[in-house]
Amino acid sequence: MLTLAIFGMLAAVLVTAATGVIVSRNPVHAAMWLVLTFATSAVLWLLLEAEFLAIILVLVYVGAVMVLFLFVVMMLDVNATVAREGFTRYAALGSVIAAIVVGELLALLWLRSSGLPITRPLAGMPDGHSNTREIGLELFGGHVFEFELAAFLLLLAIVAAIMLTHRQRPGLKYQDVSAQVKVRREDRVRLVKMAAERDE
Amino acid sequence: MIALPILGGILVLLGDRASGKGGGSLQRWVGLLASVATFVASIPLWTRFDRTTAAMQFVERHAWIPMFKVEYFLGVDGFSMPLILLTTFLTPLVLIASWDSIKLRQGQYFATFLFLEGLMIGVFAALDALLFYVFWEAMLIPMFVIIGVWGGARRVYATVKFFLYTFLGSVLMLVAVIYLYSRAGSYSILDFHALPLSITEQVWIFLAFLVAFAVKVPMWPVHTWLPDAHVEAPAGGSVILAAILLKMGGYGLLRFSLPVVPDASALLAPMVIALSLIAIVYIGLVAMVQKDMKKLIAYSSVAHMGFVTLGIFIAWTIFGRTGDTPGIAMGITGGMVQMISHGFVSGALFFCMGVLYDRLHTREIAAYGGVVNTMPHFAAFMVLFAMANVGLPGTSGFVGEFLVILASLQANFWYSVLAATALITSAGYTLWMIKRVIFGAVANEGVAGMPDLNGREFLVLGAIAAGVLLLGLWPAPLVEVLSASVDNLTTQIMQSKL
Amino acid sequence: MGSNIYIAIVLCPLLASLVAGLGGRLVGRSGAHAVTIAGVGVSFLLSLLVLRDQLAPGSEPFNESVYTWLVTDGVRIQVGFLVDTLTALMMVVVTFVSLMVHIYTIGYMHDDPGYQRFFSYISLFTFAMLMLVMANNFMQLFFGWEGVGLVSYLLIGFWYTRPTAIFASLKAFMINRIGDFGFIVGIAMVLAHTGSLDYQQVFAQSAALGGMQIEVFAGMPWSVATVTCLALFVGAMAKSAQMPLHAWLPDSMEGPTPISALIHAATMVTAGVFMVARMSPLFEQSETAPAVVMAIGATTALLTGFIGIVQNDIKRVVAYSTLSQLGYMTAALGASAYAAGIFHLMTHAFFKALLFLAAGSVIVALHHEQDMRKMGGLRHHMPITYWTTLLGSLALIGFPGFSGFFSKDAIIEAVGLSSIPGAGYAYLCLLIGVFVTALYSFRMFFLVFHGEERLDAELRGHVRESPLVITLPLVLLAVASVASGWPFIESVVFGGYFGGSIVVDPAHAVLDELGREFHGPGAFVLHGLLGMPLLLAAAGVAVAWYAYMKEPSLPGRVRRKASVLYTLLVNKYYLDDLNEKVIVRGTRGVGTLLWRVGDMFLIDGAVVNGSARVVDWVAGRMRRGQTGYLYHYAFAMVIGLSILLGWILFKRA
Amino acid sequence: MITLTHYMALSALLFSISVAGIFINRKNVILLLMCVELLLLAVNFNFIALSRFMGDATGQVFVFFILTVAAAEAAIGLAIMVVLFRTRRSINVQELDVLKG
Repeated sequence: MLTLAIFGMLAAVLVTAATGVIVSRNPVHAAMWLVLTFATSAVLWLLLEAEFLAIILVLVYVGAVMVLFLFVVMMLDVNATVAREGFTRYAALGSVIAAIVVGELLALLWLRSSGLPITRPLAGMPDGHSNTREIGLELFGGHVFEFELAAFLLLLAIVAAIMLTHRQRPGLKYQDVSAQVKVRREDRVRLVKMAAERDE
Repeated sequence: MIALPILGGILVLLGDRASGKGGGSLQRWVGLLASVATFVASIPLWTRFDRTTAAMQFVERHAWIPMFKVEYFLGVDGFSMPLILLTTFLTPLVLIASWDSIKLRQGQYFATFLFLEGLMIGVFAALDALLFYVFWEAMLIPMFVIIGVWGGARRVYATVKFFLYTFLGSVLMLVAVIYLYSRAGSYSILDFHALPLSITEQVWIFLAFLVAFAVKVPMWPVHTWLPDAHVEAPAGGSVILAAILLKMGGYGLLRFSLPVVPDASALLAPMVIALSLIAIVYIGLVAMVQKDMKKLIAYSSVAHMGFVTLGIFIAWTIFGRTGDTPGIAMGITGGMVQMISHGFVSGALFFCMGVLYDRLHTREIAAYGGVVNTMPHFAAFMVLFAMANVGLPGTSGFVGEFLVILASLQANFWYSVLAATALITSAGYTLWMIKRVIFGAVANEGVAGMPDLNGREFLVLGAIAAGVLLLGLWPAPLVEVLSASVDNLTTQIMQSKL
Repeated sequence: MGSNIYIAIVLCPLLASLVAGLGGRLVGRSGAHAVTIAGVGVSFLLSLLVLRDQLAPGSEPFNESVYTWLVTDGVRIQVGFLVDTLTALMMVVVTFVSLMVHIYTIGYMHDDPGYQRFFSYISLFTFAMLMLVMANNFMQLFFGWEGVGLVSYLLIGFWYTRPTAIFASLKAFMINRIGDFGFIVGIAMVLAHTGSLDYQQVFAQSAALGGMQIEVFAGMPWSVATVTCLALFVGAMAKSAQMPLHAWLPDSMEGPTPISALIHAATMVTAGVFMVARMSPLFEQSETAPAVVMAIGATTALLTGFIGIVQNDIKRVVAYSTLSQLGYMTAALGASAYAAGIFHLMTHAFFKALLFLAAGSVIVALHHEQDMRKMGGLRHHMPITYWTTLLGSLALIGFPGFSGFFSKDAIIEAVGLSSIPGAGYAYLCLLIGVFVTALYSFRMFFLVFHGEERLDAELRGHVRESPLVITLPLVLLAVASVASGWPFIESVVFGGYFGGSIVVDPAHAVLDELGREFHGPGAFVLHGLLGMPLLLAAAGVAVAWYAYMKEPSLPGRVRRKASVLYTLLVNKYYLDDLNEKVIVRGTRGVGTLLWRVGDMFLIDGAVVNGSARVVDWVAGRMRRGQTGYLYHYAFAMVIGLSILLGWILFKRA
Repeated sequence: MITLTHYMALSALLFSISVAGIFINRKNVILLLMCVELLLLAVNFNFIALSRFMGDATGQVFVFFILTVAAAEAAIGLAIMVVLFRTRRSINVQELDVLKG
C-alpha cells in the first residue's frame, strides 16, 4: 500500500510537471518543469527497480541535456510574450484531442489486457540482484554491435552539432589545413633563370 | 564487357573532376578508347558464336542476392548477340560524332554514353529477370540525363514525358516479373520459359509485359513520347535512342512475352497486329505532314517498328489459319532484321540531322533547301540513308520489310496489303523531306555557307553506310545467326502452356 | 559456259559506275566516260556472245545461283541468273541502247558540271536493268526493279536546282512506289502459295495456282492466279506507265535527254512488259488478268496518243508516243501475244531511243530550246538528224518494211484474233491508235524540220549539225530501227524463238494462229499494204501534212471549235490535277488530321497530358493541406492516431 | 499494489500531454523539442515497465539506446535551432513554412 501511495504521489507530480512543461509561458520555466518531470520519472524508475537507468536519466538528462536546453534558451533570447501568443486558442482543442487519445489508450489497455496476468503485482527482484550488472551483461553480450553503433551515433551527433553551429567570423585568423596540404612548390618558390651577374 | 564501358565512364568522369574545365581532349580520347575496346571485345561474340544451337552461349552466372535467388546471369543467343554488336558498334560512332558538337561538359557527356552502353549491353545479355529489370531501369537514368542536360529548348517536358511513359510500363513489368518469380521460384528467364501458367495468368502477365515493351518499341498509341524525346535530344542521344533503345521493346517481346506466355500471345495477337498495322499506316500518314526533320524521322521510326511487332505476332494467325508454321520463322526473322537495320538507318539519319543541326541550328525542313549544292558528300550519304529508310532493295531497310510483308500474306491478304502501303508512305515522307532539304537551289544564306562533311563525320557516316549496304546485299550471315534461335522460339511458342 | 560471264556482264557497268562516281578528280571527266563506255561495251559484247550461245541449236537456258542472299523458314532466297532466249534478247537490247546513249552523252552533256555523276548514274542504271532482266527469282527481280526506279529518280532530278525536275523525280518515284506496292503483294502471294521465289520452282507449280482460290473479300473466292497476276500487273502498270499510273512519264522529261531515251523510252519502262512476259506461265493461268491487261494497254495506247497531238514540247510528244507504244505492248501481252509484245519492245527500244536522241540533238543545237513552236525548217541545218528522225518516225508509225511495222502489225493482228473478253474494244482502240500515232509523229516532224523557221532571233544562223558523238549513235540506231524487223519477225514472233521461256495456253495462242497464215516477211509486208493499219497511218500522215504544212491555220480553228476536248487533252484528262489536288492533298490532309487530332489532341492532349493534369489538379488540392507548419502535421498525426486507436477498439468490440 | 497497468496508464497520460504540447505550442521550437523529450520519456516508461513484467533486461537495453538517440537528437536539434535562429532571427514555428507545398 505504501508503494502504491508513493506511486500515486509521484504520478501526480509527474503529470503536473509535464503539464507545466507545455503550458508555461517562459521557456526557462518550461525547462525547469521538464527537469522536475525527469527527476520524478527517475524516482518512478527506481520504484520499478531499474536503478541503472534511473541514475543515467538523472545524469544525462537533468545534468547534461537540460543544461544544454537552458543554455540555448538563454542564448537565443526569445520573446516570451510572443512565444505564447495564441496559446489559448489551441489549448482547448489540444486538451480535447489529448483527452480522447488518453481515453482510447486506456480503453485499449483495458480491453486488450483481459485475460492477461497484467493486474498481478510486479514481482520484486531477489536480494543481491544487480540491475546494472544485468544490463551490462545484456548490453555487452548480445548487443555489443548496437552499442558500438550508438557510440558512433553520439560521435556523429557531436561532429554534426559542431559543424552546424561552428561559423567562421570574418577577420578571424585560422589555419586552412587543406590549403596547406595542397600547396605545391611552384606556388611558393619562383625559380628565375637569369644571366650570372658579374662582379663589377 | 558490361564493365568495360562503365569503368571507362568512371575514368572519364574522374578525369573531368581532376582536369577542371580545360582538359576535355584527354577525356574524349579515353572515352573513345573505352568504347572501341568494348567493340573489339564484342567481336568474338560474332566470330565464336555457335550458329547451330539455340541455347545460351558465353554464359556467366554468379549468385547475387541469394535470399531471393537473384543471380548475375548473363548469356547471349541469336537474338541478343546481334543487338549487342549493334550497340558496341554504334557507341564509338556516337562518341566520334559528338566530338565537337557538344560544347558543354564534354567529359560528362562521354561518360554518360559509356554508362548507357554498359547498361544496354546488360539488358540484352541479362538472363535473370530481375537483373534485366535492374539494367532496364538503370538505363533510363543516363538517357534522362542526356536529354535533360544536353537537350533542346523543351527538354524538360520531353524528359519527363519520356521518363513517365517508360516508367509506367516498366513498373507493370516488375509486377509481372515478381509474380513469375513467386510461381517459378527463381528469376531465371529460362525457368520462366518452362513454367506452366493458366490462361488468366498468362493474359495478365502478357498485358503487363506488353505495356512495358510497347512503350519502348513504341507501338501506337503509346508512341507520343518518341517524337518529343527525339526532337529535344542531342544528336548522339537521338541516335542511341532510335538505334538501340527502341530495340529493347522488340527484344523484350521475343525474350519474354512470346516464350513465357504463348497462349496469351496467341489470344491477343490480333490486337497487337491491329496496333502494328495502325502504326504502319497511321504513323506513315502522320509522318508526311511533319515540318520538323527529327520529328519526321521519329515518326518514321514508329512506323518501321510496326513491322517488327507485325512480323513477330503474325505467327499465331498463320498457325490458326493453316495449322502449320510456314512464314512464322520468316516473320520473326524479318522482325529481327528490321530491328538491326532500323538501328543502322535511323541512327544514320539522326546523325545526318545532327550534322545539319550543327551547321544551321534548326531542324525545320523549311529552313533548308539545296544542301546538295554546298555539301555534295553529305547529300550522297543522306540520299543513301533515305533510300534505306524507304526500303530500297540492296539496303538493309529492304530485307526486314520484305520478309515481313511476305510472311504476313501467309496470315492474311489484307495484313500484307496494309503493311505494303508503307512502301508508298515511307517513300512519301522520306523523299519529300529529301526533296526539300537536299535538292533545289540554295535556299538561303545559311545553306550557302554550310561546309561539307569533315573527316570525322565522313568516317561515321561511311561506317554506317557500309553496314547498311552489306546487310542489304548479303543478309545471310545475320539470318544464319538468328536462325537457330528463331526455330527454337517457333517451337516454344507453338507449345501451349496450359 | 560458267556463270562468270554473266557475273562479268552485270558487274562491268557496276564497277564502271563506282569508279566514275567515287573516283572524283582521280578519274576526271574523260576518265569517267572512258571507263563507263568500256564497262558497258564489254557487257554488250558479252551479251552478244550469250545471245549467240542461246541461239545455238540445242542450247539450254542457263539457271544458276551466284550466292545465297538469305535462308529463312526453309525458303532459300538466292541471287542468281536465269538466262534464256528472252533474257538474252533483253540483254542485247539493253546494253546496245545503253552503249549508244553513253556515247551520245559525251556530246550532249559536254558542258554540264555533273558530267561524271551522270556517267556513273547511267552505268548504274545499266547494272540494275541487267539485274532485273537476268534475275532468276522474284527477290532479285524486285531488286533490279527498284534499282532502276532509284536511278530513274536520281536522273530525273539530275538538275537538282530546278524545282520542276525535283518535283518530277519525286512524282516518278512515288508512282513507281505505288506499283511496287502491288508488285510486292504479288510476290508475297507467289511465296505464300508456292513456297518459293525461284522462277523455276514457281512456274513448275503455276498450274496449281489457277486452281487455288483466295477470299480477298469475304464470300468472294477468287482465283489465286488472278489476284497474283493483277497485283504483279499493278507493278508493271507503274513501271511501264499504263493508265492511270502513267502520269510520271511525261514529267520525267525534266531529266536530261539521254536519260529520256535510255530509261524512259527504251529500257526501264519496258521492264513491266518484260516482267509480264516473264511471268507468262502465271498470267496464262488466269482468266481475268489478261483481259484487264489488254483493256488497260489498249486504253493507254489510245488516250495517251490523243494527248500527244496537243503537246508543244518536243520531248513530251515523244514521251506520249512512248506511252502509247507501251500500251500496244501491254495489249499484246493481254492477248497472250507475248512474243509480239517483246518484239515490239525491241523494235521500239531502237526507234524510240533514236527519236529521243534525235530530239536531244535538236535541243542541243538550239541551246536547250524544247518548244516546237520555236523550231521549224531545221531540215537544211541538220541533215543527219533530219534523216534519222524521218526513219525513226516511219518505223514508229509502222511503215511497211520498217521494224515498227512488223511488230505493231503483229500486235494488231493478234489482238484482232484474240477471243478473250474486251478484245474487240482493244482492237478498235489500237486501230484508231495507229492513225493518232501517225498524226502526232508527223506533226512533230513537220513542225520541227519543215515549214518556216520560227527560231529566236539570236539563234538564227548558229544552228548546225551536232558532233559525231551525237550523230554516230543516231545513225547506228537508225540502222537498227529500219533493219530489226524484217530478219527477225519470223523467228522471234512466230518461230518459237522463245521456246520454254514464254508459256502460252493453247486456248489463247493467237500467235500460232497468226503464224499459220504467215508466209515470210515479204508476204507479211504485202499483206500489210492492203491492211487497215496502213491506210490509217497514211491518213494520219496526210492529216498532219495538211494541217501543219498546207494549211497552218487549221489547227487553231479546230482548237476553237473543239475547245472542250482541247482543254481536256491539254490538261491530260485532269489526271495530274486529280493526283495533286485530291490524292496527294487528301493524303496529307488525312495525315494532318491524324496528327493533330489523333496524336496531339487525343493521345497527347487527353490521355497523356490529361492524366498529368488530373494528377496536377489533385496535387494542387493536396498542396493546400501541406501548410508547412509543424503543428499541423503533428495535429494530423494525432488525429490519425486517435482514429487508428478507435478502429482497433471498434474491431475488438 | 502497483501493477503494470498503472505504469502503462501513466505512460499513456504522459504521451497525450506531450502530444497536446506539440500542437498547442505554435511559437517556440524549443518547447517542441522538450515535448519530444517527454514523448520519448513516455515510451521509456512502457519499455521499463514491460521489461520488469517480462523479467527480461532487453527492454531496458532498448531504453538505454533510446536515451542515447534522444541525447543525440537533442544536441543536433538544438544545433539546428541555433543555426535557424542565426539565419532567420526567429524560432517562431508559425514562420517556418518552407516545407509548404
